[in-house]
Amino acid sequence: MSSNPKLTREQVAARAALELHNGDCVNLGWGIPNLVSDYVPTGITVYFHSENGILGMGPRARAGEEDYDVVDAMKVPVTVIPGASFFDQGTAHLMSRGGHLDVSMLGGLQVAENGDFANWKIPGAKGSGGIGGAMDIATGARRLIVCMEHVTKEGAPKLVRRCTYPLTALACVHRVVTDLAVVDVTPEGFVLREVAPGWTPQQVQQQTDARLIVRGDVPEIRLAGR
Amino acid sequence: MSSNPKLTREQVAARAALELHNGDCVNLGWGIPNLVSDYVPTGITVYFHSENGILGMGPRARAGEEDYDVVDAMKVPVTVIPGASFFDQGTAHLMSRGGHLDVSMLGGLQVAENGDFANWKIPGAKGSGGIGGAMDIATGARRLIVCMEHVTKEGAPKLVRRCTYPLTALACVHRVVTDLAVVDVTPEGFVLREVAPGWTPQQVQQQTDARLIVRGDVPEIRLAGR
Amino acid sequence: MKQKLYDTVDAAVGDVPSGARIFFGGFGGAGFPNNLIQALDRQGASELTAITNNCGSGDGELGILFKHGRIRSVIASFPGPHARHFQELYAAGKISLELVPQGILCERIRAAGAGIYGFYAAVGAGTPVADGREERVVGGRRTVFYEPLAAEFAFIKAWKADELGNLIYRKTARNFNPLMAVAAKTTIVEVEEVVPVGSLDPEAIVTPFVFIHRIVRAKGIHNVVKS
Amino acid sequence: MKQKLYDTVDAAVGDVPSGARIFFGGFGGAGFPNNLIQALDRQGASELTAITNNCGSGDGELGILFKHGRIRSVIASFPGPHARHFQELYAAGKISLELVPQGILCERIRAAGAGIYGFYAAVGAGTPVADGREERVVGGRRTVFYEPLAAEFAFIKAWKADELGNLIYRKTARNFNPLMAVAAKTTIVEVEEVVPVGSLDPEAIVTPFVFIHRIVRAKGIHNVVKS
Repeated sequence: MSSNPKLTREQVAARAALELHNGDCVNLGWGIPNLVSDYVPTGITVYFHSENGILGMGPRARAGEEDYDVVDAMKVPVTVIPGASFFDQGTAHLMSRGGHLDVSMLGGLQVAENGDFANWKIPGAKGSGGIGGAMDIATGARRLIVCMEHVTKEGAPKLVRRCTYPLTALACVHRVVTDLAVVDVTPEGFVLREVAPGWTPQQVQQQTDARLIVRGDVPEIRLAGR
Repeated sequence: MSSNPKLTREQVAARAALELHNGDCVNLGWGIPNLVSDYVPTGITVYFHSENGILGMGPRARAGEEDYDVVDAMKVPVTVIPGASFFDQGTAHLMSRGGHLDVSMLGGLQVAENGDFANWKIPGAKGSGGIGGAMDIATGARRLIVCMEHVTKEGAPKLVRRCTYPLTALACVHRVVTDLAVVDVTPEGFVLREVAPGWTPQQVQQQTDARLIVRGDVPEIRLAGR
Repeated sequence: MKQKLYDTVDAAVGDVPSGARIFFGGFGGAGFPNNLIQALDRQGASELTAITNNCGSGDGELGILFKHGRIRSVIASFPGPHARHFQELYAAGKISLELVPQGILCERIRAAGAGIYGFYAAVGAGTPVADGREERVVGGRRTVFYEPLAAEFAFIKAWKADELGNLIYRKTARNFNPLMAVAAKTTIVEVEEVVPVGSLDPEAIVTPFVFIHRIVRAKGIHNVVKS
Repeated sequence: MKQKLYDTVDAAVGDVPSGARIFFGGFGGAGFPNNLIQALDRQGASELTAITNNCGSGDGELGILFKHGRIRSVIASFPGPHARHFQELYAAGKISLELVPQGILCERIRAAGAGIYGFYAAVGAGTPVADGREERVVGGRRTVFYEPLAAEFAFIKAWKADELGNLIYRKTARNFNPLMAVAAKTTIVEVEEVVPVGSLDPEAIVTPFVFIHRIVRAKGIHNVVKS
C-alpha cells in the first residue's frame, strides 16, 4: 500500500468531470456523481438530466430562492438553465432506458470485470432497500461511469471478479473512477488507465480483487478544478 | 320485403346520435358515423376524438377559414371547441385502445352474432387496402356502435352468423344501427330492438343472415333531428 | 359536461373502500396529493395497496397512512430511508413490498392505461427483480417480462384544471401524475386552481380531461423533505 | 452546445444511404416534412424502407418518392387510395407492404425509443395482422406480440425549434412526429422557425432536444389532400 493519500471524494468527482464533453446530456446518480456538476470544465455546457423530469438542470437553488416544485432526484430544490424542459417521469426514463443520454454516472458497491454492476443493496442491510432509477439508468446507459471508493470502509475490494451483491444491471459499466484509479471494462477484463498520484499499478492491484490489465506506462490521474 | 323505404344514411346517423349522452367522449369513423356529429341532440355537449390527436373536435372549417394544421381523421380541415386539447397520435390511441372513450362508432362490412367485426377489407378488392385506426378503436371500445346498411349493394346480409371477411376485431360490437333496424349483440346473439318505420321484425329477419331474437313488441325507430 | 367538481377533499375520497388499490403521484416532495392523502386518512379506509414511488417522509406525504396502519401492501421503486412509519411496519413484517425499478414502474402503469398487456425490457435482467418473471433473449440481450399495473383509484396533484378536467402541472411536480391519471378506474385530482373551460391552451394541456373523474381544489401542501 | 443547424434541406439529408430505413411523420396533410422528402428525392437514395402512416397523395408528401422508384418496402397503417404511385407499384408487385394498425404502429415506434423489447396487445387478435405472430391469452383475452420498430433516420416536421433542438408542434401537425423523434438513430427535423435557446417555455416543449440531431429551417409546404 502506498503511503500517499487516496483521492478525496471531490477529487474523484473532479476526475470524473473530465469525461464530459460540450453539449452532453448527463445523468448523475447519488454519491460521488452528485458532486461532479461542480467540476464541469470551463468553456463547455453540459445538460443534466434528472429522472423526475428535467433536462437542463442547473445548480442547487440558493437559500431563500427555493421552488419546491423544482427538485432533483435527491429531492433538493434546484434551478434550470436556458434550454431546459420539464416532462413526466416516464419520459425521463424513456431517455435513460432508451439510450438517449450521452453519459451516466452512478455510485457503486461492486463492479465486476465483465461489467456487471451492483449499487443498490448490501446483503443483510436492514430496512426495505430501494431501487429508484438506477436499474433503468444503468441498463440503458450509452456510457456508464461508476464513481466510488476503490475499497469498502472495511477494506474489501469493490472491483471484483464477479459481483456478490444483488445486481443493478448486467454488463453495463464502461469505466470506473475511484479514489485510486481509472479503470476501463473491456472484453479482456479491467484495464488500468490511470493511478492516483504516488500510487503504482502494483499497489492498486493489491486493493483490487480482479486482475488489472496493465499496458505500458500508466499515467497519474490529472486533477482538474474549475 | 316491406314496400316502405329504408332509412337514408342521414337518418341512420340521426338514430345513432341518440346513443350519445352529455359529456361523452366519442370517436366517429369513416362512412355513416362521420355524419353523426350533425345530429347531436340539442342541449348536450359531446367531445369528439380524432385519432390524429384531438379531443374536442368541432365542425368542419368554413370555406376560407381552413387551417391545414387542424384536420380530422378524414384529412378534412376542422375546428375545435372550448376545452379541446391536441396531443400526439400515440396518446390518441392510448385513449382509444385503453378504453377511455365513452362511445365509438364505426362503419361496417360485416357484424357477427358473437360481436366479431369486419370493416377494412373486402376479399378480392384491388389495391393495398389499409387498416388505419379501426383495429385500435374497435378493440378498445367501451361501447362500439356499428352504423351501416343492413345489406350490401348486391343484397347480401351484413349481420351474419360468422364473419367471412377479414376481421377488424373479435367480439367488440355492442350495437348495430342500420337502415332497417337497431340490433344489440348479446351473449345469446343478436336481439332486435327497433325496426325501420313500416318494417316488421319478420321482414328485417329476411334481410339478415343470423337469427334475430325478438322479445315482445319491437318499436319503430324514432328519428331525431337537430 | 359531466359534473366532476367536488367541494371538499373529504367528499372526493368518501367512497374509497377498504382493500382498494391506489396510485399516489409525487416525487421528492413535489406533486404529492397531500390534501387527498390526509382526507383518506380521516376517512379511515384500511387494508389499502399503495402504488407509489416512495413511502413518505416522517408523517409527510404517505407517512400518515402508514402511521395509522391504513396500508397493507406497497408496490414502489424507492420506499426511502426517511419513510419511518413504513420502515417500522416493514421491519415488523406487517406490510408487503414489491420493489419495481422506477422507469419500469412508469411503463407498467402506462401499459395498464394504454391497452398493453405486458412488455419486455432489459431492465432487471440478472437482478432480484427478475425472480419469478419470464425471461426472453432478444437479439442477444436478456429481457424480463413485466405485466401492466392498474388501480381502482389514482390520487394525483396538478397545478390547474379547467372544469372539464384538462390538467397542467407545475415543473417537476408533473412526475408520476400524468402516467397514473391514465391507468385508474377513478382518477381524483387535487389542484391549486380551477379555471373556466377554454382558458387553457389546447397545445399545452398535459392531461386531457378524458382521464379525469373528480376534481377538487385545495391549497397545495409542500412537505420539505430530506432524501 | 452541439451544432445541429443545417443551412439547407439538401445538406441535412445528404448522407442518407440507399437501403436506409426511414420514419416519415405526418398525417392527413399536416405535419409532413415535405421539404426533407423533396430533398431526399433530389439526393437520389433508393431501395429505401418507409415507415409512415400513409403513402402520399398524388405527387404530394411521399408520392414523389414512389413516383421515382426510391422506395422498396413500406410499413404503414393506411397507404391510402389516393397514393396513386404507391398503389401502381404495389399492384405491379414492385413494392412490399406490412400493414400495421395505427395505434400499434405508434406503440412499436415508441417501444424502440424507450428500451422496450416488444409488447402484447389485444389489437389484431383474430385478424390477418396476427398471422405469423406469437399469441398469448391474458386474463381470458387473446393478445398478439408486437416487436419494436426502429429506423436509421426520422424525417419529422415541427413548428419551432430552438437552436438546441427543443421542439413544439402546431395543432394536429404533431401526430406521429414526437413518437418518431425518439426512435431513430438520426432524427432530422424541418421547422418553420428557429428561435434562441431559452425562448421556448420549458413546460410547453413537446420534444426535448436530446432526441434531435439535425435542424433545418424551411417554409412549410401544405399539400391540400383528399382522403
